Amino acid sequence: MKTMMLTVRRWRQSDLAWSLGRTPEAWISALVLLLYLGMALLAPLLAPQNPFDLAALDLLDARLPPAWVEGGQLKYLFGTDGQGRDMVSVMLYGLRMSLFVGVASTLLSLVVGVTLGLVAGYMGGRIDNIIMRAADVQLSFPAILVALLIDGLSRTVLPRAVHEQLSLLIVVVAIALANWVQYARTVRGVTLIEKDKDYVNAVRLIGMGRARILFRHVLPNILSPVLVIATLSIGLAVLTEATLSFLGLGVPATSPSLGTLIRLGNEVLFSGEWWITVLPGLLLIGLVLSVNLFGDWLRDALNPRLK
Amino acid sequence: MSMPYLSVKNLSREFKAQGRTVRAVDNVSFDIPVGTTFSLVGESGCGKTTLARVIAGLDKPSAGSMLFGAPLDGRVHRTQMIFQDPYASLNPRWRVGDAIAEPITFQNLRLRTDVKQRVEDLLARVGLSAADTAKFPHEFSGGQRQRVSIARALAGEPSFLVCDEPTSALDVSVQAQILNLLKRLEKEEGLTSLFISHNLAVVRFVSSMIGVMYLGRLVEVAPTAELFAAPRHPYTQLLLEAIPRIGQGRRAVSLPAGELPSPLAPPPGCTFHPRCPAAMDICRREAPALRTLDNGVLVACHAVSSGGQPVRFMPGAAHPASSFPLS
Amino acid sequence: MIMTTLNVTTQAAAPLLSVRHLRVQIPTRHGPLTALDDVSFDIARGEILGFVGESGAGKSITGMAVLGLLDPPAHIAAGDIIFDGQPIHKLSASQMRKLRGRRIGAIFQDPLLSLNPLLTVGDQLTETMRTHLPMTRDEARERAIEWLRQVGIPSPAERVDAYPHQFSGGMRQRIVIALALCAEPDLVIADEPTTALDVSVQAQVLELLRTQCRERGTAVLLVTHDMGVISENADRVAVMYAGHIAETGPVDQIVNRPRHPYTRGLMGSIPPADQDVLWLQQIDGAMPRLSARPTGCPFHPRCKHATEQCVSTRPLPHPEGVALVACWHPQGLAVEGVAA
Amino acid sequence: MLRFLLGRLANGAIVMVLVSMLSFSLFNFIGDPVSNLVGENATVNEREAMRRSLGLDQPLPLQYLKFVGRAVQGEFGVSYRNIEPVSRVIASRLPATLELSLVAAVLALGVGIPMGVYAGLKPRSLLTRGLQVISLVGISVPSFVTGIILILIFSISLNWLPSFGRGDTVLLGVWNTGLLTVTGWKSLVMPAITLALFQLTLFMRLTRTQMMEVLRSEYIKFARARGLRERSINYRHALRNTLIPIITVAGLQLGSMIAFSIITETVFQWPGLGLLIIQAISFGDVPVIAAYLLLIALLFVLINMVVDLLYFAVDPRLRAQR
Repeated sequence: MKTMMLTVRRWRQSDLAWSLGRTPEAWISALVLLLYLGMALLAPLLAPQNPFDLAALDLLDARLPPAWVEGGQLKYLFGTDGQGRDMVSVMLYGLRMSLFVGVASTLLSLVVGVTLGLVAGYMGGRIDNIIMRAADVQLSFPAILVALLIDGLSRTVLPRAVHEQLSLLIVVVAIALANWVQYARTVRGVTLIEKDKDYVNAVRLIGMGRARILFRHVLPNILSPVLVIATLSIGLAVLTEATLSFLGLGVPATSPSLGTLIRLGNEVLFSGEWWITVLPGLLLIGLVLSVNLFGDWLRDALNPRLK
Repeated sequence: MSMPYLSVKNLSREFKAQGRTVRAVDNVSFDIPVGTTFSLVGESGCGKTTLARVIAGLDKPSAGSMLFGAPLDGRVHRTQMIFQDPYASLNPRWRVGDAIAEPITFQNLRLRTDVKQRVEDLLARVGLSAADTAKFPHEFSGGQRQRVSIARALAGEPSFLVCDEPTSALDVSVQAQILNLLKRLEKEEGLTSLFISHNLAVVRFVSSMIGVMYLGRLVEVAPTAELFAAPRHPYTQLLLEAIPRIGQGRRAVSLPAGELPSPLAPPPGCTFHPRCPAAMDICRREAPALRTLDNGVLVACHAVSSGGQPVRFMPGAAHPASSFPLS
Repeated sequence: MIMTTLNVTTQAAAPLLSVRHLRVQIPTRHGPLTALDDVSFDIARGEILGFVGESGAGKSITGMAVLGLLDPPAHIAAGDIIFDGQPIHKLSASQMRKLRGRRIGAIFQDPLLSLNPLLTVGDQLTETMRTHLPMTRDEARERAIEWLRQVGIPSPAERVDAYPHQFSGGMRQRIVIALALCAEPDLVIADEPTTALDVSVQAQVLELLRTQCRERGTAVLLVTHDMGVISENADRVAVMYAGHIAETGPVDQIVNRPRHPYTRGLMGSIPPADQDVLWLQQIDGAMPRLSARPTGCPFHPRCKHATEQCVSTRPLPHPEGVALVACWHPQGLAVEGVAA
Repeated sequence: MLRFLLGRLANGAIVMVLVSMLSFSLFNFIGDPVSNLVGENATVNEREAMRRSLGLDQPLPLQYLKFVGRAVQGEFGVSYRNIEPVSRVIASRLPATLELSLVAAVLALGVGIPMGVYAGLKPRSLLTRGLQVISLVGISVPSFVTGIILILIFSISLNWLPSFGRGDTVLLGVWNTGLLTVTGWKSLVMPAITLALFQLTLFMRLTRTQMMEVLRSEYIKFARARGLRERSINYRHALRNTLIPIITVAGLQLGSMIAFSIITETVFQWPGLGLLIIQAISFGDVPVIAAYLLLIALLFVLINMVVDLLYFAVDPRLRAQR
């Protein structure tokens, strides 16, 4: 408990906390992110209607404009979509799905990338070469294309039924496989520098094995660059998922994400129901924008050179 | 002469660089008597740091051998090292106390309960306070960090200490404190140590025996007083001549031109011949072996006769023969 | 009071550069830090003034202040910098730009970083000359080759079109010296010019700097932490400690008969090259950080002779023989027989 | 220099081999080609006959070599969906994608980099703060949302620009181009902006950070100490050193332009490779997917090669290495 107190006290006096307080874009985006997180976690409680309970839907209410537009009903604040689902509820669930896929894929790509980066950086030699060759090959394909190909191919390879259940997992894996290279290269870079540093040599002298040194000494020093990449790449992951869902791949139709909603809205764009695509779009932009704002601040705050 | 604690025989270390093999350390042999401090001095790229890392066990030699004898009073042979850059020798994310405790706990040198006390004693011994255990490295100055490094080295209860330019990154007044501390601790602990530096004055203060290195080769090995009194090898003379003299105003600095050749393409024969005023034909063809002179000094130079008269520093006609300040 | 005593120094003519009560501050979230506090010194034409002190004493900042190149948010908070009779610390950016290179040259520490890697050595020389001196392109190229020969670059006619990475450290620092002198400045600020070089190359580069400046009557502010470099190259020397000048005077006086306790301690700490000593004379403690500068004399926490007076009020530099010492209890004897 | 190039060639070859194996395996192990051609209820020996005629019974490596042999001549079999040889389908779609990507690339580089340079030189100015906000929005808005918003404004409400398709095209030999007709350009405007926006903001942010980094360097400080003119310091010294790292990233980013074109082409129904691959994936049209994979891999290897050559040409430090 004492070290907890110590770290909290150390955090409050630290430059990080001071600069967070001073830069409006940072604490505003932090608050917005917390709001988003809250909405996503409490979606079932906040949503006025459960969009997946078909019984509750009433097709007559389909395609109602938002309440403040002429013809809108107060019951459906943001109007309804093609299947009569209340936009507010379906957007909350959509947000939850988008955030889930974004965070899950980022964590997966972080774990894969950091481990491979550490191993490549520390072991060097052939292993380093193989991992970095793979990274180069993958880097020549942009993340979205890689995710698209994996998701698309899995759709053709797996029989339809199997694909339905697994598609969520496939999307997460697809996006993760597309983004692990960032972590691997950065972590390898930092590891290469840290492993030659004298504090590692000092520990090698007492006979400690490479693996133990890696985790006791090198790992803590790569956390801050990894943290910065993770924050920035959540935004990218959410964007990638939304793109896949928009293209009809991505998450299954039964549990739509914001991308899916935007696609459904886009199909009826020309018949005038603009809100079905615009409102989820704005929600998505708000999410990605605040993640990027917070990530930018974090990168500058943690970057020793800029201090 | 007491049994040497460390005996290095024909040690070499090669690297592959741009398709060529570079001999960073080229067939080096020397002994370090137990309880004494042997120094390796030379300019950058002469291989002294590579040699130190090989001897400390951080790097494997390409050829040759190094034998450690029995340390004093039956202690176990253990090596510790003190590094040049105070900012890179401590893990920024570890508290200082934990860094010092690690060698103790990992090698079970103390009971778990005594470790905290041992760390505090060591901190006091190097001139810091027990309260510093909870601090992080960024809360200390360069000099204080070197003290922490020394405390950590002592925590490992070494019998052999390798110091790689421990004070080059420090200011003069801080350097004096660290050099005094090192000298005192080595005496008290009865350590045998290898000291690396490019500064001849520092080397004179700490060591009893000095080896001068040039482009991977040992060119001269002599007891400290002997080396300063009568340097045999022309390169040793060049190094001594280049040290600025405090308080004697301007001297007619007579230095041969030319710069350190790159280790990638060492000149043939004796690698110093392009810059050597006493270079003869043989020097361009054949690398001189390290010969033992009558008085035990080792020299690798064709111009030095076995009687060991130092090659008078006769730089080209343009420069007047410099008188050597043998004060 | 200071104004008069400073002119007692040997040169009768007005000094090329005179700095009076210079204070440089750096605003931070914990309040302003004073990097330089009440620094005053003169440099005569053609004189080499050594600025010596340990890291953090503020010697480089002094050089940057004179050049007007302080990294923001550091700024000149008070004091005057008079160059050739003209106050330059208040000049506009464009006026200062014309001064730099043409009247005041500069040499920085690391030869590997000072040259633009993508421009040939010749380009960088010709551009500097044509910016300040009326010259055609060919004349400038000719002068550039001549400059490379002057600073000892072998086969200059070919090497003029080579890139910086094709030269060794020592060669590059020679080119940096050529760049600093090619617009014929009257003063050169050399900030640790040879610290990054090996001992043997260091001696050659310092000799080059000294002979070139002597021939052209260019004054040099030689900033270094190495007392040996000072004692062999400077005419006069100022010892800096924690943002203040502890002692100023002719090099022989300061090095052999230092009066300020810090200078004496500094000299004692230097391991002698020409004799064996058992222990080095050490000054306990460390230089106070920028944010923790003590009251009164900044050296008092580490000084054996500190008295109540030293703790409360800061001693102003006052003449002691030919030197100026900022200490209430100067040690050793003043050198008699020199005009007070 | 030669050693470096051979290295890159080897690297490119590895990528091509890997990708060709991937696309070969697509062909063989996905969906039974035989049943597609022979029909569901064919008898066993009919299937056997078809398998033999297609050479599917030969050892795998031989099949792979034959596959590569055919691929090199651009022979990828027949597209299931369009019942046309794959090579012709791709050839017909290639000009649309290349033209769109080219215009978007010119836009992204031509606007992004100067904005980055300005923001790097004048970090405090109001315009820079504005540019930074735009750039942040730029990378936070998915390109399909940009597309939709543009359609909403310029097509639906203002009706200035067509919201889909490529307008009239002119056939120049084998290459039908949309750049020579007014409607071609009008329909190109929105997709090009959508495609360029994401890259443009990326270039701007990259150039700005790199520029500020260079302006903090020691040789710029030394240039200032020599009293050089501000214009020369900013452009002759700083900009040149800024552009070197940008070249590599610009090359890679332009490559990814092809990927983003998939999204833009879907939103604007632009008849290019992007739309083709989406339809192929949802339909499971394996030959087209396999061919697309190889084509993209070839494109990236070429782009990487060009970027490396450019790097060599501009940076003397590499050139001097014998």
